[in-house]
Amino acid sequence: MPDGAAPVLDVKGLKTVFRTRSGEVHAVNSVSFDLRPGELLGVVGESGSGKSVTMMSLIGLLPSPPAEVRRGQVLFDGIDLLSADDDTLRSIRGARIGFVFQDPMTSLNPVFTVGFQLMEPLRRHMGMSKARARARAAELLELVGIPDAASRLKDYPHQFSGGMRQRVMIAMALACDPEVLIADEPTTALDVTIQAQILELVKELRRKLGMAIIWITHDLGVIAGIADRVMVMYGGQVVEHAPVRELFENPQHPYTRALLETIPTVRGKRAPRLRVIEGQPPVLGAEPASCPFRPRCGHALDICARANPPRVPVGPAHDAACFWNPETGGPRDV
Amino acid sequence: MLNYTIRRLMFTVPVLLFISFIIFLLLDLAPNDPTGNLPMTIPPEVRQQIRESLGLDQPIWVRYLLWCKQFFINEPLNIIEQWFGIQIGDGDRLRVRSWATRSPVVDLIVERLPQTLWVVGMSYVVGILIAIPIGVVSAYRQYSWFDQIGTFISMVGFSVPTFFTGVLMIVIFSVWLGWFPSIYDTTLVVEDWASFMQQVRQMAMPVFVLALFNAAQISRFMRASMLDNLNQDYVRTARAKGLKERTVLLVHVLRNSLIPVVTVIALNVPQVFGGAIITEQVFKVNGLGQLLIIGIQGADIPLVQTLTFIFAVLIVLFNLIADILYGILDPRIRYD
Amino acid sequence: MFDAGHARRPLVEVRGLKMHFPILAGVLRRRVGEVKAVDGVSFDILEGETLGLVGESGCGKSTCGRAILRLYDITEGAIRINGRDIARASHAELRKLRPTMQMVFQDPQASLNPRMTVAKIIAEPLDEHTTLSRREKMQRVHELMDAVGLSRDFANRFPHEFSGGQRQRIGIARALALNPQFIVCDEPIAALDVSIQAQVVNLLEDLQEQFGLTYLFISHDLSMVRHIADRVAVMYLGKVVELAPREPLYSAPLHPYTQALLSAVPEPDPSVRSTTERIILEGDVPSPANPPEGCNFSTRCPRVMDICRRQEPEFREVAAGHFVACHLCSPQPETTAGATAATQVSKSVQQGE
Amino acid sequence: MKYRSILAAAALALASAPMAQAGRGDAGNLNIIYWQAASILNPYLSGGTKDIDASALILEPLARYDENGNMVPWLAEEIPTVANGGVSEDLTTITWKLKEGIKWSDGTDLTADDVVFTANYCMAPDGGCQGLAAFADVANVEALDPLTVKITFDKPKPFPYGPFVGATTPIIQRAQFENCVGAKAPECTEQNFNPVGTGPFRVVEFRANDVITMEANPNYRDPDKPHFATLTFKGGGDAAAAARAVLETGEFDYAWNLQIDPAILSQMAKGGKGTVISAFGTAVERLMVNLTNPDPALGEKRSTLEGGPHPFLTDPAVRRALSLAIDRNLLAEVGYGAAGQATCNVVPAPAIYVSTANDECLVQDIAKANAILDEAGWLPGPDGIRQKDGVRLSILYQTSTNAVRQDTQALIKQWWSEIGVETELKNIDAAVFFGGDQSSPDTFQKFYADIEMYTNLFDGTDPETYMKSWTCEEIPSPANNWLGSNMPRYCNPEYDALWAKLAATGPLEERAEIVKQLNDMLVQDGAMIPLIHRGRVSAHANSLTGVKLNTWDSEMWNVADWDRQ
Amino acid sequence: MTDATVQDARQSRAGRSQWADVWDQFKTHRGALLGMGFFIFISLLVIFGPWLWDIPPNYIDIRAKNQGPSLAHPMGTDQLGRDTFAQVLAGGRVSLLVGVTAMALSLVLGTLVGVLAGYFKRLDGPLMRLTDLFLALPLLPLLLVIIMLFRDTLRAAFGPETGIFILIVFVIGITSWMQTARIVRGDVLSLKEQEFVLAARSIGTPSHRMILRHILPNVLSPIMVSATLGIANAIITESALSFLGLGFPSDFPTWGRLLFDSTNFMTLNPERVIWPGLAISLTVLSVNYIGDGLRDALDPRIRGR
Repeated sequence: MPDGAAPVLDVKGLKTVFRTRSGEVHAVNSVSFDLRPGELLGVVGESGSGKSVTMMSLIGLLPSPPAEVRRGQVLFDGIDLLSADDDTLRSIRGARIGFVFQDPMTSLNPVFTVGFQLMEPLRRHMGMSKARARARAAELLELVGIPDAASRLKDYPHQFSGGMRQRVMIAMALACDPEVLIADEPTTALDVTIQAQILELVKELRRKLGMAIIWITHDLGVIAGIADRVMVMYGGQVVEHAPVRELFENPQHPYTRALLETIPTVRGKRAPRLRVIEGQPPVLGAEPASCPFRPRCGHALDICARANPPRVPVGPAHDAACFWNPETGGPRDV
Repeated sequence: MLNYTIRRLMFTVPVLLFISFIIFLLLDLAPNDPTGNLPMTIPPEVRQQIRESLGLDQPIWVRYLLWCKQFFINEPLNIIEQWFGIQIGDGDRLRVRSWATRSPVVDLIVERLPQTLWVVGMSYVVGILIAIPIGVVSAYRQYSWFDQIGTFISMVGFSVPTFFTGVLMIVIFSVWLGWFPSIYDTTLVVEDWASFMQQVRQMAMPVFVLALFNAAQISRFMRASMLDNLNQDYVRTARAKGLKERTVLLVHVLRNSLIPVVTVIALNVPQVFGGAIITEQVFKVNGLGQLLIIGIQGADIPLVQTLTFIFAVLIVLFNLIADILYGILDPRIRYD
Repeated sequence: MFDAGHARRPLVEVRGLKMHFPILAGVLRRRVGEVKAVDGVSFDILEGETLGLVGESGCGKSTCGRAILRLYDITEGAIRINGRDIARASHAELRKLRPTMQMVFQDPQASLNPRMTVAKIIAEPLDEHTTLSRREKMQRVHELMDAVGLSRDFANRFPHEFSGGQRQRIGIARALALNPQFIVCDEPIAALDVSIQAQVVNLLEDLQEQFGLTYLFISHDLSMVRHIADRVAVMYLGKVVELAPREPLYSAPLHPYTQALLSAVPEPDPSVRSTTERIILEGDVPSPANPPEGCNFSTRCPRVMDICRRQEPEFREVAAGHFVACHLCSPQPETTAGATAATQVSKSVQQGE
Repeated sequence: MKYRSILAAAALALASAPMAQAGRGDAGNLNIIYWQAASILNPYLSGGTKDIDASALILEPLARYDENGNMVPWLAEEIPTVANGGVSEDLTTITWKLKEGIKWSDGTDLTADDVVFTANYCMAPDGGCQGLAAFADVANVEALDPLTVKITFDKPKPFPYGPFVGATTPIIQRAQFENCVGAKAPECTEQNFNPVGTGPFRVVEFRANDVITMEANPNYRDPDKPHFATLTFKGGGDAAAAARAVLETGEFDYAWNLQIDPAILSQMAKGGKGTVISAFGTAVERLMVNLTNPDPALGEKRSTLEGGPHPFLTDPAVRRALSLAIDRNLLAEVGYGAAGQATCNVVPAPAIYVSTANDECLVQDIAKANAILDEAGWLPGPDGIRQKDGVRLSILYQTSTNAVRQDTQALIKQWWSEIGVETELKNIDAAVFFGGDQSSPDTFQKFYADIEMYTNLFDGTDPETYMKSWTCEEIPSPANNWLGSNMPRYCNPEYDALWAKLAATGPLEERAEIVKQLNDMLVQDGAMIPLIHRGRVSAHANSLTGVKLNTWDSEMWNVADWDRQ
Repeated sequence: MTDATVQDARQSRAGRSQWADVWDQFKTHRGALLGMGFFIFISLLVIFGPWLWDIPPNYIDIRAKNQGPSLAHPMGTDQLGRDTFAQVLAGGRVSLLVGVTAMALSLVLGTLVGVLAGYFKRLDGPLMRLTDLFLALPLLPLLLVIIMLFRDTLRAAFGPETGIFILIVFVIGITSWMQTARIVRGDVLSLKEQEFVLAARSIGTPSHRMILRHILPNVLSPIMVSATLGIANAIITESALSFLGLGFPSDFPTWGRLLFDSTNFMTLNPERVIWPGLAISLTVLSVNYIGDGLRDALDPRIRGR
């Protein structure tokens, strides 16, 4: 993937807060990243780590209230999406930035035919006539590998299996040839064999269409198979960010390291006992003043309690937000 | 879907028979007596003769069976004859007769249907037309001033009895302003613009009063249903497609939210026919509700039995229609 | 019986278990067919072992687990737990047998009554089956909370105040309350985050050791099953297609479905990833209401043969303790089925039904 | 006979009444509202005033009563009397002569046959005729010639004007109703909804319980009448709404029976669009006193003579005190306004029958009432309620559901509390209360209460049958299926004897004297406590002329004379 | 995702009862709080008011009839000179009591039928047909029959007012439970599929305890909402009964009767109409707001948001 190309999406210092009746929840804190044309950026994290909220914040999909994007800048094609008005956002959503969501069962409207839902973005953004949109919708279904595409346009979502529905979702996201596709845990709800099908499909579509993809998941295995770069999130912030191979071979943040050790595999050696990250993920009632992973971290230093570590480069195109240096076992020079 | 419909339809037969028996029994036990409203000058012996001439001294099961035969066999045949102008059998069938008017009950009902449909039906339609937008906006702007005011008005509409709002409107619009007539003219035939306007004017107040009442309930349902659907994943999908907020709301959310509401609307239709008793009374729209109340007050048992049974049939029927509508609106059920 | 090394007795014996749900249709709601959720499953679970039951959603593994505990009235077959007939026990007898067999559920949120406190939830089995005093009950609840690693201070809280992992601990504590011998774990970690999954699995292992429990561990997560199970059964469309001790199954799966399933698991190591080839199965699982003729897997099998579409393969032991239901493994046709033979690669994505 | 002369004078007065100048049909449409809708136009099948009034627009009797209660010949040439030979000397036959040239609205002639048929129609068994009472003791009705009808009675009838006089027994057309006799009567819907009559109007469309549209009868005997070409007879709503439609919005010309709070009515009348009219007949709102014991513990014998006398209402002192404690003038003012007068009599009209012996009660005197009770040994108990020998003066007071009656109940309860009597009020739906259903405990005949209140009256001007209501044989009891009109269970052989004498007496003055005695016995023996002499209240638009409110006959009796200014 | 965050946010707080949580949530609903305040106010007013305002509601002062508001009669008087304020206070007692008890009865019936129908498959068909039947019953004749059959017995047993009170509550109760039953049945059907019910089954919990411990507490929120609407419905039904003359003895004021009685005096004495109308409307409104707030507070999806 071209390393030097200008990013299609450039996120700087994003901060999103939920206002709840029991106070504020700082779900996303100072998240910055960029996405280059044609690359696949994997975002890994557990529930509550802020990965979905980050992506939804980009494009104004969070319900407000309770969500509120406090700070930051999201540059897409020279436009700051955070300060753009609703109409601009709407003309970008679905046209230039496509979305695929986790649960294909609930993400499609049950009372409209698949064809109708597929044609909507085509008619809205490309101004196609009904007939042309229908033809294009059939093409799209074919593209995502749904057999007998033209006749299935008349079917309702519940007549498709889970895997097929996710294909429909992908077709819908790709309808207007977006530059960016944001996939939020698109295979989590699927069985492994179906997940494998979808992963193959995405790889192939990337080859054919060449859009940039942000792939959100909690499954490191999935990331390992498809991503170019990986961003690990914890407690609403990016804790580590590296090219995929670098991350798996040379993880720097204790959380990434623990995560990699925790996961059992079906191949290779079977560990007699699983590594465990003790404790629970944090809840951010305020802007974190210390490292959010500190209570669960086996390498916590004094400084971790006093400051929230910034992201520092630890290798080529590799940065981590941690005071601890795995090589020395002591503090990192920041 | 067809099987389902047929199955439900078949199921209604025993239910209806049972309901008919209960209704018959209930009305027969009721202490009302058709001679109750006769003037005091008619001596008791004459009253007794009148009662006997009405067949009141027969055992109850005989009267039930006769009534069943009448209602399920003879009356439908009569109606068919009337509609198609054909003669089935000897045509000299007995009719279910009202005690007060001595005329066939079915004829009375047919005569009453137009005004009930016009006024009460129209008010229901108007109520729905008001309620749905209010429900939609209230839900979309939950806890906004619009929502608060909408809630307030619908609660007032729900909680103030129509005998009060009706009279209030008459005093304001008929007596003080003289805009609308206070008495509904059931004989008015709409044939030109003037008579049409007159019809509109005389319908205005009863339709408004009832519509307010209906709208109050339906808008509450609509709001709740919209709120349920607004948080669904597919709404997010629709937004992610860059659809206009209007489209998201009016196409995606509305269609889904309407499913339970349409069921509620269908289930309440039978009340349209019988539930507007007080409003009909207040505005002198002599429709089915007024017929029922006259029947009850005058202890016109055949009339009340037939009317209530027709309402029962309607309730069962609209239960069925609600189920079928549900199927039509919700494809998930349609293909089950 | 299966595992020559340890002469452990089978605690649970399942023979020919069938769980069919009727499909009613037509005007008269007549039975027009049945969903064969579980269609003739037989296996034993030895005392103190963990049997993993894996398969994709809809293959009947959860139904199987519930049927074994007689949460459903089964259609056919025999179930014996600790020598006692479960399949045909009356409701009163069943109630007496309940303490020996318990269940841990998939969704820790849904399996806890949101209106009961933790103490009440854990004490419920005690209320039902013991006559302990309030204090003794509380004592026991506290012991159980200690055992599953929950602070005693949480006893009066409600489930919604806990995270997923903690809720699952509550569910486990409830299952342990009556000192059961046998616990069916129905996808206990499916709804949990990765870092929490490991905590729960370790806890289950510790408890097994501590109390000598026997588990039926139902999961779709092959890697976790590999970790926790002693033996593994693979289900597909209501039937067990392969059952073997852990190591042979993972290193040399015999059934094409098992092979495909294992190959589909993503490998969290990019370097390994690029060297292995994957078997991408075509299409979706057929409906259990209308399973295909012959072998259930014949519609998707990359190595399907004519006989597969006609004749249902027998579930037989092909190696010590290694059972397979596949014509490829029958002694008659040429076969040296093994992991290498199964690496049929489909380069392009194949879709369709 | 003096009676005859009164009637003749009245007839003369009617004949000389100023006639409107206009011809038939030039006053346009007449809008009448009856808040109880007409359900049928055959008065023989319905006793409801609304139905009788509606049919009075179409059907006519041989003679009517005018607004003063005088009999006037209508379809008959004259009123038959003994003097003019119309009534036989032995009082057993009456012979009516029809006017010549009267035509039915279909153009055929009215004949004596129609009159005979009408009698047979009503007297046919299984017909359920509601006017049967008028035909009591009729042995035979025959046509002597096409214009002469002779009615023969079983026994001497001093007052032989029952059949065919007044609104309840008009003449129906034989040709139309020939096939509707007896059990078939109810099935003749077309006939019952659209009778052919001799009256000023005929039906265009009949909507049962809703509205009747009519047009002028082209064959009406007076070529200039009726003045209205069409007539709308609307029903439904309530009295207040009907009053509003005439008095405030002016949508209707005539509204009937406006029994609403007098304050509201006078407020509405200020609207200036209409006029409230009232007239008095024989109706008296009264309290019936249960002289038998209504104690539920008696079971079957409850409120019957076998159940024994009432524990305290049989004490004349109590009854007198109860009566004295009531301010009848206030009741009239609050509940009836111009349409009510305090009265102490059961027979309040016509004037010759009115007794003055009971006028003590016209003035409320609570002190005296208290004194009477003290004297009789009813002394206040610890709770303020008077008692004697363990019997508390606690009264269950029932009536039908009606706003004015409930106000009256409330007022009386308060006054009675001032003399140490406890009252529990109960109101019952009219259809049940007056319904006579034998299975219901709430009918006025069963009288499972101590006091009940309602209005009773008699048709026409002769109280003979009315006074029979309180003879011993009229006491309702299980034996006669509770059919009886003697609600107080008043049984006095003297009264029965006196009534028998009335039935045999001819001369009007003597009859009047006997009626007064009967009236005084009823009041003084405490069988009932009369309260209000009730009038009818109606309203008509200011533009409507010729309205003469008539309480002795249908209000529509002279509708042919009505005109628009 | 946001849900998880939020749940955890709550976890950080000290352990507290669920009802405290509900109350916390309820407090944030301004309408509900206002409604609650008003409802408590009006309840206290009608309970204690008659002791403070000592004119008996039935005391007739005929010289003071049809008066407007004054110091002696803050809400004016009626056509017999009875004090409207005293009547509104006394009427409120009855109306509220009727509302609350009739609602309770209809809830008990509706919940019973709904739970039985939802929980026991065999009972579902018959019970739902029974519900249809009750929906189809003609209310008025039913009333007449019931009043005829039971009035005397009840009057003898409980006295006239209590007797008719029981009767009316009974009538309103048995004619208004059907909606609740339907809703509860639907909820029970879906609850039955929940894993915690399965969990209880795997413990061997017998049906009756299953219903009491697991089903009932979880259908509480639709029941609560039905309850609030039920009070409103009962107050209005009682007024309709007065309209039809089938209600309480005539000297026994209720809000519905006061409103009905005063309707005709609208032009003569407009103040008189306003008070009972206002009392009914505001009570129903406040009850409805309480219902809204309760629904939000009891819904775990909304709670905490």
